[in-house]
Order: sequence, then structure tokens, then C-alpha cells
Amino acid sequence: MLHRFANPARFSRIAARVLPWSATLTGLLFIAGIYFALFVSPADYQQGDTVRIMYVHVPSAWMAMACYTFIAAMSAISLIWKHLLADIAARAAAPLGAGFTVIVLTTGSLWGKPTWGTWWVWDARLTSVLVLFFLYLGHIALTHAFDNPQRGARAAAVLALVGFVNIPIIKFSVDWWNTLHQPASLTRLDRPAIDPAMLTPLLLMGLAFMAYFVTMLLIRMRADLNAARARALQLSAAE
Amino acid sequence: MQGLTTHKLGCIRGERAVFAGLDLALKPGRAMLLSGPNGSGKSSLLRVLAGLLVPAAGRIDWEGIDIAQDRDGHRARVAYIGHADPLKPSLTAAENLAFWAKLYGFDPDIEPALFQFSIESLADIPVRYLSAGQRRRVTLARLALGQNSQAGPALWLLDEPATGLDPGAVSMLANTILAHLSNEGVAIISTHGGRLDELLDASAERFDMGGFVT
Amino acid sequence: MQGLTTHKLGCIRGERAVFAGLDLALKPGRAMLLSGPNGSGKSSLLRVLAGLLVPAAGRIDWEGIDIAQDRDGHRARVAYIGHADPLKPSLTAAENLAFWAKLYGFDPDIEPALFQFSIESLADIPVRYLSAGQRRRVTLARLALGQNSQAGPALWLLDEPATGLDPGAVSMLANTILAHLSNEGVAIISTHGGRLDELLDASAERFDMGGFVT
Amino acid sequence: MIGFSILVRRDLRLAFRGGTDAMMGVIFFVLAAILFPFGVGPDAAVLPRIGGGIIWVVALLAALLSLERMFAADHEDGSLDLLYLSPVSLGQLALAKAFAHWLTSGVLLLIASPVLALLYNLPSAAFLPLVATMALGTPTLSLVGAIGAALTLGARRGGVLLALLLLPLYIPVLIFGAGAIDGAIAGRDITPQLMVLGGFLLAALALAPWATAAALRQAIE
Amino acid sequence: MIGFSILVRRDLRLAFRGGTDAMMGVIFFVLAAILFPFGVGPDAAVLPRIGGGIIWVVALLAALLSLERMFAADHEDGSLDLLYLSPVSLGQLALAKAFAHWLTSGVLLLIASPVLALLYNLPSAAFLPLVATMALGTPTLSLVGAIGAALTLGARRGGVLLALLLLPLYIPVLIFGAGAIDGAIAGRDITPQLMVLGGFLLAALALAPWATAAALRQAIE
Ligand code: HEM
Ligand SMILES: Nc1ncnc2c1ncn2[C@@H]1O[C@H](COP(=O)(O)OP(=O)(O)OP(=O)(O)O)[C@@H](O)[C@H]1O
Ligand SMILES: Nc1ncnc2c1ncn2[C@@H]1O[C@H](COP(=O)(O)OP(=O)(O)OP(=O)(O)O)[C@@H](O)[C@H]1O
Ligand SMILES: [Mg+2]
Ligand SMILES: [Mg+2]
Repeated sequence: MLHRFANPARFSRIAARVLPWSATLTGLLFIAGIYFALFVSPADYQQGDTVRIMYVHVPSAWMAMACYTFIAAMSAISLIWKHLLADIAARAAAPLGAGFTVIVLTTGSLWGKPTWGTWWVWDARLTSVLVLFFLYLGHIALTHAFDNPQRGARAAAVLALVGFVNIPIIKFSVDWWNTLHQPASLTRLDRPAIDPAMLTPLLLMGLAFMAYFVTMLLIRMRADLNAARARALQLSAAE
Repeated sequence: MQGLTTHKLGCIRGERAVFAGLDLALKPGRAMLLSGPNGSGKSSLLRVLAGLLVPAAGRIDWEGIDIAQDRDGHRARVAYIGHADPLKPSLTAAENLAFWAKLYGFDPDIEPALFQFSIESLADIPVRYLSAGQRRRVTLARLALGQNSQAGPALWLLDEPATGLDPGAVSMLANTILAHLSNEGVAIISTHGGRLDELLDASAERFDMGGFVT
Repeated sequence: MQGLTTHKLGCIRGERAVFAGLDLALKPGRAMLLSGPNGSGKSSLLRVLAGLLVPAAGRIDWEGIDIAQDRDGHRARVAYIGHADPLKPSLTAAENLAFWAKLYGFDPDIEPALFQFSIESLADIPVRYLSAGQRRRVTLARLALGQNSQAGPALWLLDEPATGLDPGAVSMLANTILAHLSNEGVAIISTHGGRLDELLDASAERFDMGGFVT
Repeated sequence: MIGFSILVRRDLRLAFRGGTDAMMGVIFFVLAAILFPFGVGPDAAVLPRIGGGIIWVVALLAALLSLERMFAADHEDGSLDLLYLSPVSLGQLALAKAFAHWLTSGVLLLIASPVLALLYNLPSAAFLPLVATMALGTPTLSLVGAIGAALTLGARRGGVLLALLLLPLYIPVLIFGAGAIDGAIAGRDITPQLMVLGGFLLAALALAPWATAAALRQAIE
Repeated sequence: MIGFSILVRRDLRLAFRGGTDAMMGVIFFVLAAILFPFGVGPDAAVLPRIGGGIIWVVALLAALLSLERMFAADHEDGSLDLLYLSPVSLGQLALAKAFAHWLTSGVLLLIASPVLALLYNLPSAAFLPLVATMALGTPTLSLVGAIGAALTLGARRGGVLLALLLLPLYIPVLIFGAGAIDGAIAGRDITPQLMVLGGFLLAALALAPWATAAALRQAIE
């Protein structure tokens, strides 16, 4: 039994060392990002101050997609190499991703009301993000649907890989179908089509979201590992 | 080493170790009667040997080669009978058997198999209307199917096969198993004692799972 | 006439007569071991006696009175164990038993019954995770529930109750049945031979269904 | 009545543990209601117009969906034999099963329906009638459904049969349920429809347990 | 390929004998489609407007309905173990199951849909697109559905979970299917929608058997 936790034990040690740094970094990036977003960057000439929603909306959209990609990668590793840590990482990341997706959906709706005059339209970008949200929910539900946690992890891994087809759809929906939604202006192959005054806070917030994700992921994975170890100890004590 | 051997085999079900450190060795032409109290892991062991459950530790060798190296080859040599009867109630006994015969590529003539378990008269009755023992006979007739075919499975894994059988049917089963053994086949049979044990006594090793419960 | 008697009992299943002209008589305190080949009608007879199947002919008397006169009274005196285990996989063993205890108005304390079949340690495990023999024990513990209550059923109808039980559990079952008989109870038990027969030998009549197959 | 509550509590526990399909009905209900805007096109002013009807049809389908296995699991694993042998009568069993079915499907539909009404932009005049007709109609669906479920136990092509049996029995409920909502939107008095629905419910309460018990008696053999 | 046809023929025979719920889907489909006019009120000029969408939503629900037990019976009675041990690969098994499911649900929906189109007074321009989108879309529903059915085998609250898992995967098919019909009625070119539906089908054909096999492998234990 012990060899299964030997590697995770090393992970726990490394995580313990990294955590304080990543947590501090998250805090600093958020402070800087929010400062630039609220006080330094200009209001939009068309949209006024509502444009500042962007500094939350866009980073969380990036993270919602990045997080799903991360889960899909971990799932592939879990299915091919049957690595325990990959299972745990995927399980830990899913609720975070669902959270980011909720943020995209709510900030998007909030932003949509003043700019498009409606909270919601059924266009390809919005719909595919909603689908992403349901995929996260399905992933979480499936993980916990079996009495045997390993079964749940494997089943969820298959689902994550299947659902990955949605990510390119979200990304390119604005190019493939003409929609109300903004096409990519920053993450383009050529130069970003965005004012540097807006770019700085956006990038800062993006990095802050990323650091937050890493920190939370480490915390959740460590908790999960500890719980598994406690269960194993309990069972061996019962025998 | 000929036949089947296991090395330090361990099995975990639902986060609980069922058995560990199991070493078995069985030569061609021999049977092994697995006994042990309820919940000692006989069914789990048979499922591990069939490749249906992945062992938590240890390995299984066939003719000296790890079966994990050759999953397809191993599946082709296993005949597995579980606790449940994998029969569809709405199909007749003959239809049920014919399906498995065709799927496994066995001889499609199922008459001899029906005859071997004395269920010719039930062939055209939907399984829904059969008695418990009659159903078990239909399930077991699958063994005869493979046996009567050219290259049938060599490793029989039978989980309490005699459940619900009358003494006559137990003899038919014993004869079927003995014929398999005489063909250099191997059979591992879980049991709680009874007529089948007695009939197979001369050709069988005995193994008590009781000692390996963890 | 005390106990259970049948007169010219006949049973038809699926438009086919299973048995006919069956006369049984069983005194209080005695068991009857039903044997017979697969499909000879043991299960059908037990279902008829339980009132689950309506006999095609003849009648069944309890203490000399036709049970058709008093269906509710008869239901209250029957404890029936069939081939299947009437357990819900998602409920624990204790929850399953407690449900039947409450519904039948038995003593709600199920501990002694669990103890009687040595399944205390399984009480809080969902039945889904139990081995075949462990499930059978949970089913049988229902008998102990009625036995430990004030006015438990007097007529036990057990269809191959020892299926899947290890020798230890068979002894527990035999003791439970013997205790029932010593309370002036009656038990009819279908069987294909085995340990249970031997243990009950001294208190049991034998009846071979083979001769009544039509 | 003790037997009744024991049976209801068991079924609820089974539903909660996922052993039965009762909850499926509600999920199905919400899901279907979410899907319609995708299919029909959400921008249309048509949604409020058809909302009441859609909600009722979907409720009916949801009830139907979870009915098929109302007695099936108990039949397959031999529990039905034991239920029959127990001191509780089959009539009580039928009532308990229908009640548990209603608690795990009808009540949830009842709770979900105002949300769906919002989703479909139904006029606020339609809210109370919607809930009232649901409250009167869904128990009837469960009670009548129990008859169908018992009749088709062990039958070949049970599901199809069940649907065919229940369809004619459900249509009147649907017509008066959806009619009441339309009437309320149009500003008419809907007391007559509610009276009829109430009448259906009383008739079902009186007849269904008896009919279900008779059907169950046939299924045990 | 021999294994494939043996498996398909078995499933068809089982469906025909009433052992499975596949046929239930179609009955449900027709039934639901018949019920809607009762709910919505038949006089309304609104029916042709929403007909295409309703037909698609109902088709989707019908597929979902019959999916839950796609592998469940084989799982419960131990047949799945034997199927795994047979020379036929799990991928082939998945494909065969999905194909049999489509034959017993999708094809019948396909045949029934023009009748429903008549029932709903859809303009004649919508007929061909309706059948075409159904022909392209329903196989995708069966293939993707097989993944869900395999993933939720033996899960707690399997039915609910299945619906939750499949909802996001079905929505795109629904949108393009219903969109094509609306487009056709409005006189637009619907080639893009058909292309997308075809693309979905190809992707499902390539991915679904693999994913279903992986899920089944996990369910056998
Ligand atoms: C609920 C509604 C909405 C959802 C689900 C949503 C979703 C997304 C997603 C997923 C992205 C990331 C795209 C990428 O990185 O390629 C994004 C980016 C963006 N969104 Fe939204 N959005 C919504 C509403 C809005 C609204 C109302 C506006 C403003 C008019 C808006 C403006 C933007 C902008 C400017 C970007 C950045 C594009 C780029 O530079 O790449 N979004 N949105
Ligand atoms: N539901 C049914 N419908 C029609 N015929 C049935 C049904 N159940 C059993 N039979 C038939 O009735 C006969 C008696 O069956 P029964 O189950 O009583 O036999 P049994 O003696 O209990 O056999 P076993 O030892 O196999 O349990 C058999 O031939 C069987 O095929
Ligand atoms: N699916 C499962 N998940 C978790 N635990 C299980 C599962 N199946 C069985 N077990 C547990 O594993 C242990 C071994 O079960 P197994 O079925 O192998 O016993 P067995 O020796 O075959 O018993 P029996 O004689 O009753 O058939 C038991 O304690 C049982 O509770
Ligand atoms: Mg076993
Ligand atoms: Mg029998």
C-alpha cells in the first residue's frame, strides 16, 4: 500500500514549500491588477465604466478554458499511466473551473445588459460556454457518483476527454459563426488589437487568476491526499 | 512452468484488501477446488484470474508468461461462470446459447451441449419460464459448447457452478469438467462442499481461501 | 388433524401441469425435505403453499381448516424464502432487515438476528457490496427476526435456503430451523441434498417430487 | 396506516439513494423545459403563448417516465411476494407506492413549475393557476399511473404497453390542466376546470388503489 | 465485423421481444408529439411555427429515455463480463449497441417525423430538411448516448446523472437540427447546418466507440 503514496508524499512536501509563495504572489497580483483596472486604465469612449467588467470577464474566461484543458490533460495521463496524482489533480481542478465559468457567465450577462440590451442570447459563444458549465457539473457529479472513488475518477476522465471537443468550439465560435460577441482581439496570431492602457491591467488580472488557480489547486490536492491517507490508516487499523 | 501460476497475488475491492500474497500453481489436467467462508474472496479471485478485475498486486502466469503481456490471448482461453446466469429471459434457451456460441466462434450446433445437460426439451422455452436449476443448466451448457468446438477455452473458472443443480445434473457437470481435464485443460472451481467435490476428488487439488483473508 | 395437510393438490404453470394429486401431511414440530430433479415443481409447490400461486386443483388445510377460507390468517403464518434475495442493493444489510421487521410487525431490534447468522460486521455495508453467501445470510436473518418476536410465523417455506452458504452458515441455518421446530413450528424445505439435509435428518420427513411430475 | 408510512419511507429512501428512477422525472422535466427554448428559438414571443401547455405535457411525460419501474424492481427481486405476504394489504401498498411516486416526482414538479413559468415568461396571472392545477393534477397522474405500472408488470413490451394504456387516461387531465392556464391568461374564471380536476383526483383516490391491487394480485404467480 | 452483426441482431431481437426499452422511445416520441397540440391548443397558428423545434426536442428526449438501460441489463445479469471475454472488442460492442439503439429508435423517429410534420402543419419546404437533419442527427444521439450510458453504469442516481452528462453534448445537435428547419422555412440555405451535423456525426463515429469502450472497461470489476 505504501508505495502508492511514496510519490504523492513527495508531492505533498513540494506543495508545502511552494504554497506560501504562490499565495503571496496571488495577493500581490490581485492588488496590482485591481488598482490598474479601477484607477489607472481609462473608461471606454463607447461603454463608459462598464468596460472595467472586462478585467474580470476575460481572465476568468481564459481560466475556465485553461482549467478544462488542464483536466483533460490530467485525464489522459490518468487513463494511460494510471497515475494517482493525475486523478487527484483533475478532481481538485473541476470545482475551480466551474467557479471560473460561473464568473464568465455572470459578468458576461451583467455586461450584456448595457451593451447588447439583453442578459442572454443563444449565440454560439454563449451557448458553448453554458455547455462548458454543464460539462463541469457532469464531471463533478460523475466523480462522486460511485462508492469506489477510483471508478469515479476513471469515468470522469473519459468524460473530460470527450468534452474537450467543446474547447475549440468556444475559442473559435466567434470566428466560425458571426455572433454578437466580441472576436478575439488579444489572443490573436498577429499583434494584439488593444490599447496598452487596457492591456496592462488585463494581463495583471490574468496572471492573478492563474496564480489563484495554482494556489487553490495545491491546497485542494493536499487536502484530498490527506483524506485518502486517513482512510487508508483507518482501514488498516480496523483489520 | 506449465499451466497456471500466481505470484503474491493481491486484490482490493472497495478500498478494502480482500486477499494478499496468494501463490497458486496448477498443472494442466488438474482442477482446483477453492473453499473458504462467505466473503473470503473466492469470487474475487476467480474474477482476477479471468482478467475481469485488475489485481492490486502480484502477477498471474500462464505457461510461464505474464497474462498482462497478452490480454487478448488470455481472454480467448478463459471460460467464466459467475454467480449470476447471463441469460435473457425473453429469449429461449436455444437462442441464448446460440448467441454465445456464435459470438465466441464456437461450433454453432448447440444440440450436443443441450444434450450434455439434458435440456433438449427446454430448448424452445423462453428462459423466463425455466426453474432455477434449469436456468443454471443452460448457463453451464456454454461450457459444453466450447468443449465441443475445435479450440475451446483451456482455463475454466467456475464460481459455485453446482448451485441449484439436482444430483443428476451435478454428475453431468462433473463429467463435463473431467472431460475437460482429460483434454489437458485446467479448472478452478469455487465450492462450499457437496457432491461435485466428491466426484472431482481424484483429479483436484484443494485450496482454502480462509487463510488469505486480510 | 394438526399441522399442514394437502389433498390432491395440483399446479399448472404456463398452461402446463407441473404436478397433480399431491397429498402431504406434516405434524407440528416436524420439517419436510422436498427433493426432486430440476423442474419437478418444488418451487411451485412452495409458492402454492404460501398462497402466492393459486392451486389448479385440490386444497390445503392448516389445523384441518382450508386456507382458502382464511387468506389473511394464512399469510400471517407463512415465512417464505425464495430463490432470489429480496434485498435492495443500495440499502445496508441492517436497513433491509429493519424494513421487513417493521412491515411484518416483528421486534424492531435486529441485532440478535444479525448475530444468529454472524453478520453483525456487515450491518452497515450496502448490500451491493456483499458476496453471494453474505447476501443469502441477510435474507435468512429474516427468519430469525420472526422467531425472536412474540407471535412469529408458524409455517416456514424455504426454497433451497442453503444456496451459497458456507458450512458454518449452514449450521447456523440448521440451528435456526431446529429451534423453530422445537417451538411446534412446521418447515418445508426444498433441497438437492447436502449438509443441511444431514443436520435436519432426525427431525425431518422426506418427500420426493420426482414421482408427481405430470 | 403504520404499514403505509413504512412503505412510503422505504421508497423515499430508495429514491434518495438512487435505487429508483423517480427523481429522473424531475430532472427530465427541468431538462426538457430548458431544451425547448433551444429548439423553438428563444427570441420568439411565442414562448409565453405555449408555455402552459409545454409545462403540462412535460409534467405528464415525466410522470410516465418514472412509472415503468414503480413495481418492477420489487417484482424482479422477489420483494413483491414478501410485500403480499405482509400484514399490509395490496391496496395500501398501491396507495403507498403512488404517494411515494408523487412525493418524488409530482411535488418536485410542483416546486419547479413556477421557475419554469418565469423561464417561459408566462404572465403573472398564470402562476397561481399553474401551481393549483399541478397540485390537483399530479396526484391523479401518480394514482392512475400505478394501475398501468401494475398491469404491465412482467408483460412483454411493458413500456410501450404502459404508454398506450395511460395515454387515453392522461389526456383529460392534460386538457383541463392546460385549459385552466389558458383560461387564466385570458382572464376567464377557472373554477370549473379546477372542480373537474378535483373530481378526477377523488375518483382516482377511490378507484386506483383497488384496481392496482387487483392487477398486482395477477402479477404474483 | 461478424461479431458486430451478431450483437446487433441480438439487440434487435431483444428489443422486438420487449426485453429492452428501445421501442419505448418511439412510442414516447409519437405520444409526446400527439400530446402537444392538446396542451398548446390545436387551433393556434403557433403550431407550425414551433413544430420543428418540438419534434427535435422530443426526438432528443426519446433517445435519452431509452438510453439508460442500454448496458444496464447486461451489466446486472453478468452478460457484460462474457461480452468482454469474447473475441469481440469493447469498441465493436459499443458500436453495435449504438447501431442497434439507432435502428430501434432513430430510424423509427425518422419514419415518424414526416407524419408529425403533417400533424403540426409544417410548411412543405420543411419536410426534406426535417428528415435530412434527423437522418444526420439521430445516429449522433445514439453514439454519444452510448458513452453516457456506459459512464453511468452502476452509478448512484444513474438516470439523473445520465441526463446531466448528455444535456451539454446533445444541445449542439438540437440547435443545428432545429436551426436548419427554421432556416428552411425562412427560405435560407441550410447546407451549413447540414455540414455541421455531418461533422458531428463523423466526430461521434470516430470518438464514441473508443470512449464507450474505455467507460465499459471501468464498469467491469
Ligand atoms: C454571458 C455572456 C458571455 C459569455 C459566456 C462570454 C464568454 C467569453 C469567453 C469564453 C471569452 C474568451 C475568448 C477567448 O479568449 O478567445 C470572452 C472574451 C471576451 N468577451 Fe465575453 N462573454 C459574454 C459576454 C460578453 C459581453 C456582453 C461582452 C461585451 C460587449 C464581452 C466582451 C468580451 C471581450 C472584449 C472579450 C475578450 C476577447 C479577446 O480579446 O480575446 N463578452 N467572453
Ligand atoms: N413463471 C413460470 N411460468 C411458466 N412455467 C414455469 C414458471 N416457472 C416455472 N415454470 C415451469 O414449472 C416447472 C416447475 O418449476 P419449479 O421452479 O417449480 O421447479 P423446481 O422443482 O423448483 O426446480 P429447481 O430444482 O430447478 O429449482 C418447470 O418445468 C418450469 O419450467
Ligand atoms: N463490488 C464489490 N465492491 C466492494 N466490495 C466487494 C464487492 N464485491 C464483494 N466485495 C467484498 O469482497 C469480499 C470478498 O467477496 P467475494 O464475493 O469474493 O467472496 P466469496 O468468497 O465469493 O464469498 P461467497 O462464498 O459468499 O460467494 C467480501 O467481503 C465482499 O463484501
Ligand atoms: Mg462468491
Ligand atoms: Mg426451484
